[in-house]
Amino acid sequence: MTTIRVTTEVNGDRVEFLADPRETLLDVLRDKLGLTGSKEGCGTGDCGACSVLLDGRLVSSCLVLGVEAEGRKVETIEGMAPGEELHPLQRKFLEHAALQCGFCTPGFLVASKALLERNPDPTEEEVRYWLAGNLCRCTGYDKIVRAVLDAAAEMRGAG
Amino acid sequence: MAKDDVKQAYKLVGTRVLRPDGLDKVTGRARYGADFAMPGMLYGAVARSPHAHARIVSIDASKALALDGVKAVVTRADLPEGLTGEDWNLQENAMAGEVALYDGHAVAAVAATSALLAKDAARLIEVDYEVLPHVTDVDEAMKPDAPVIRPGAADHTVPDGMPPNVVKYFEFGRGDVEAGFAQADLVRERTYRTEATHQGYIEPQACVGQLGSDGKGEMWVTTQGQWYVRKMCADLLGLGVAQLRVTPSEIGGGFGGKTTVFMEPLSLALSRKAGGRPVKLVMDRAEVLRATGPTASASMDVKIGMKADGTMTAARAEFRMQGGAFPGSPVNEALECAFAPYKLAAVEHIGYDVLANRPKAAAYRAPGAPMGAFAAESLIDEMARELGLDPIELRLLNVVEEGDRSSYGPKFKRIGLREVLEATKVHPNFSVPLGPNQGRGVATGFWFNYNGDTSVSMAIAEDGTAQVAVGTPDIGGGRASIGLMVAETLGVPYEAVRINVVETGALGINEPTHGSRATFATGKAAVLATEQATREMCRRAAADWGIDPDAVEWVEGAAQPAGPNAGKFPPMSIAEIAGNMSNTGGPIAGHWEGVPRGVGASFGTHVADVEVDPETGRVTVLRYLVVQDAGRAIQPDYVEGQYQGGAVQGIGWALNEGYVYGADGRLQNAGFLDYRIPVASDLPMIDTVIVEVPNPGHPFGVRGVGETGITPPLPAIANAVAAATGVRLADLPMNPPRVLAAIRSRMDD
Amino acid sequence: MRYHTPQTFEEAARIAATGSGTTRFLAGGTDVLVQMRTGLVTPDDLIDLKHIPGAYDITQAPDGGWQIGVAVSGAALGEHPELGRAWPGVVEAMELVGSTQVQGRATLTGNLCNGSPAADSVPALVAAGAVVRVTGPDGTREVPVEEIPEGPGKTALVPGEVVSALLLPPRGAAGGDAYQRFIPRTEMDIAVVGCAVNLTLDGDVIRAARVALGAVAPTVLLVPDAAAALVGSHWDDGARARIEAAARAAARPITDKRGTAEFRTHVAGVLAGRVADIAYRRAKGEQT
Amino acid sequence: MIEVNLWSGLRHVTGGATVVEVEGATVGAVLDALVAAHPGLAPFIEAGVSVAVDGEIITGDRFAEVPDGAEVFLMQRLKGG
Repeated sequence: MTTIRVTTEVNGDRVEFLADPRETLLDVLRDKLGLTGSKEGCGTGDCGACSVLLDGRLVSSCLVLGVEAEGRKVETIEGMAPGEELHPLQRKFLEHAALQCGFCTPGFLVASKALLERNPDPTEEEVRYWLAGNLCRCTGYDKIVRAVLDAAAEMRGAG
Repeated sequence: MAKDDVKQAYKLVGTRVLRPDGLDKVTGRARYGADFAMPGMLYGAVARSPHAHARIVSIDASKALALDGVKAVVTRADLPEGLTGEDWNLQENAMAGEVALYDGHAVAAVAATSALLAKDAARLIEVDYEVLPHVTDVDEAMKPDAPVIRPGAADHTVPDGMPPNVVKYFEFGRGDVEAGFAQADLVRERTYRTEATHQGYIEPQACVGQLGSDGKGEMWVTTQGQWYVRKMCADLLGLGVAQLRVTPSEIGGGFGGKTTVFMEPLSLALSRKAGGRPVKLVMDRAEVLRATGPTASASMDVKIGMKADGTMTAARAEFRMQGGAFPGSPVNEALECAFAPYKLAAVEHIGYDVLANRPKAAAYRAPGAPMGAFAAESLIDEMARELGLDPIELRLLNVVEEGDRSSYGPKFKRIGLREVLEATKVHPNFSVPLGPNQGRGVATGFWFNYNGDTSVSMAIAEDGTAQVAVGTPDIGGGRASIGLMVAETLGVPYEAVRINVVETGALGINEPTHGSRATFATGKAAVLATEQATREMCRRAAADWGIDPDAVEWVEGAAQPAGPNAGKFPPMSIAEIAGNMSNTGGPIAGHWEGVPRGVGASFGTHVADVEVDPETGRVTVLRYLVVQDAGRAIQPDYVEGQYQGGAVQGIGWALNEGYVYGADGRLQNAGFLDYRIPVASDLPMIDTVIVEVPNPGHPFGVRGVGETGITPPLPAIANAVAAATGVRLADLPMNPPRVLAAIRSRMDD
Repeated sequence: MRYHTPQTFEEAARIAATGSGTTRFLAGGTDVLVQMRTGLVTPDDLIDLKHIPGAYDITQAPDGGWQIGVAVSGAALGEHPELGRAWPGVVEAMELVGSTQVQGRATLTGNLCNGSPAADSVPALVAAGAVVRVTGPDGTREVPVEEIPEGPGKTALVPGEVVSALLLPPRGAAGGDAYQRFIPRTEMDIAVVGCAVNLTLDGDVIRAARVALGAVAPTVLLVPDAAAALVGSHWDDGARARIEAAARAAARPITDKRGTAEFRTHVAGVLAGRVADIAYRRAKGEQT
Repeated sequence: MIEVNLWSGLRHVTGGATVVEVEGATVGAVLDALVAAHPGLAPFIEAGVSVAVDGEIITGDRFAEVPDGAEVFLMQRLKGG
């Protein structure tokens, strides 16, 4: 199996890795780069637990090959709070108890961040449809939706 | 409920604090099952049967072993022989012996230097199968000519003459049901069916196992119960139980499905064969659905008699459940819970546990209770409509209270069903006007709650902060609730307590986080352990003051003289006592081991409002209300979260979830694409009311809240659909083809 | 597996034509990666088309027609300021494919070439009269979209051929298109039935129409009888009854894990009526 | 004396009785007395039972006290999810 050298940017850092072309970006993030915050819940793009931003676009990293990351920009949950301060979404998820087991949480946070960057004032329905590809089995989504709406309100206020 | 409405009898208990593990979980730092790696680690993969039922003629792994980097292959021949009972069942389920019993049954496993290589190697393992006739439906499996899955598997409960796939038989009740039906003004009898559903945790099973030739091993695993994993793995591999150390990772959901083992023992078997190198095994979603525990499918007959005023005179239930190719469907629990909310003089329950060619069922949140509630509450609703009675008033008329005999036998202790029903009646959701094609459904559900083996150890640190070692993994905020109770008891800030979920080497045996037991049992044990530590701190203060320890009490984080000595010395704070402990006798700690007594049962009532598209059969949930007795809500956010999560799992079960088997006995929907759990856009907000009728058996009144919430949704949704359409669906899931067919068959009448 | 990043479609076609084993083209990857993951397909040669200039472009020709690059994602399609006004049915159909995350990658061309009879965007493309440009060893040809699917997972493309662009005709005046599908949940499912209608008006009268159905036959169906039911009408109750009947008559579905044949047939009629209504109102200039 | 209420399916090993009177001050003593009175109960009790004493379901504690005159129910062993 031939491996391919890939150079990419992850959370602002330039990184290099050798990838088997069959390996997904999720495999590479988790196993090669030690960024295990992105989770695999299905491997088929149905659960959203592996959500990352690729050149600013929300994607399932299980549906991207590692070799496709060449020359691109990847943002993961690990880059969401670069300093000591949490991103407002992270804080609101905690305040609203929007997580129980927490396994789907990184994916929800990355997807919600992508939503609020495009739509700072979403309706409840817009939040629910945007996040329909992020499965949560614990919460019934209620507190997640409230947390996203509350974070959006706070971010609009701060902006 | 508004945030401030919860009673504030305590400083900390009942407040909405942040969970202590929250920061790790919103930053991606928390380590779950698949996030762990060890030096020298290999990756495993499992080869699985594509057949529902097939004799394994031969297994040839030579091509797999020929691949560069493949280090070990194991089959059943690598596991010890001679196991019996549930140990044998677990071993047989972990790896097929002579016969593959279901689509997805493991037949061999391989360890290699990369995950891709392990998968490639697993595909190269050649298995010669002799395909056997199969059966996947419970009613079909009970027919006399059904394929026999395991001859002679029936246990002592099964009377002679039953079909060969019936492996357990249950019969209990009291009173004269026939006389009861004779007294009734209305008697109805119906048959209901529910399909198997999966717990659907988002985190697949994952572990890293390491086992040396000295019989000592380690495992890092996502589980609800590390001691269960330890015991099961040790038994299945023939190890000394204490030689295996099992560390639980953070857990990405379980709902009962992670109270047992599937591929975990295989990682140890592979490791042993690969010279003791650690082996990581991570299931993919298809494996999770095909080969871990779903719940049972059920076929249920219910008969109820009612007076014209709604008084129930008798009830009878006969339930058949298949829990896969192994005994253990929750048919008994389904029966016990079905009529639990009602006062009944005459009641009869009959149950059959049946084998079929499906994966071995695991526990799923209030095992059995949702099915039983679906059958009983659907019929009660139908009869209430026929008699023109309000569903809440009917339930209040028959409500069980303290001292009433339960349908399953013993008398109830203090319970809160009446309070739940009264709170439901006055909730605004219950009187919102409905439009065309809309309907409202009400249903009640019950779960016993549970205690179980519990061991907790706590210790005071040098600065007066506290650490607590608990054995129940935190799935839904358990650290927060236990932390609150310990801090309340100790009289210190919540932030001064750290709750650690520890590995098997650190405590006596603990049952898993199951049975809604963590906040009740671990919480009670933690409080008792803390009280042991506070007694010791009082003793040290007393020694310092030179007074009798009995004359010292623990008040708000300090020892203070009491009785005749009251006021003689200033209170001695926990920080003072702790800071001086190395000079006053050494470490200060407390522990508690046992089975905490005083479990309090929990009832809930749900109100579902739905709209049904008469042209397509699509059911939309418009509004949903959960009212449930928590006993006491220690951290109300997480109590509401349990109510909401349980309700939505039940909504999924009612509408679109369900195992689909083809004529070939293969699972047709082994992925989240076609195993359709509810998505965010399917749902409204889930409204909650926390009723608090404290459990006298717990220091803070806790009953346990995890499970009751999944019991009413199946009938609540069915009753709402019936109200919206005028047709009643007796088979779950109520997916659009079924609902449309029911609507159209009514139009044809 | 060999991973290729050709710079031209001709080069891509050449790699595919000379490959010895299984070949797959990679655009959005939302089907190919799932097939690889589940072990259904392990390509010997995987040919990534996203390095070819123009793959991400949406351009409008002077005649008003559109050319859509093979790597344009559903999200990019939906964000285009003009395309959604011209062909709202095509855009809404593509936007129904998968989750927001899948929208970040999935493409019209991939949705077509996957060969699924339930592909959401394909009925809309068929109704719109879309054409694909196909580059192969013998040059380039243009093929109507409805001629590409040949059965579940099968297309009319021969080895070595690659779709190099997707072409939508000029919208023209007084036209409207729409697409709806039926799924059990509100999102994340494969269509149980899909229906697209594209029509143009002369005043209030429907002058021309194309109707396509998804998931009711081995391939997406163009249903001329359903179109004929509309043409000449003012979109009245009679026309609605006729298109519902025509859609049901054309449906020849199977029963599977996603729905029964009876259900699909019935709902094909329901959707045809609902979708024609939206298309008609769009053609009238209403915002829907 | 303790009256133990059995589940009705046990009739076929108790000669038709669903209530059995035994002596015993603990759960374990009551269970042992039941087996002594009706040996056919042994496999059921060995398979695991819960015992409800005055309404409290006790699992896994043979030493739990059974007060004289207590209402005792034998139940199948409970499990949870």
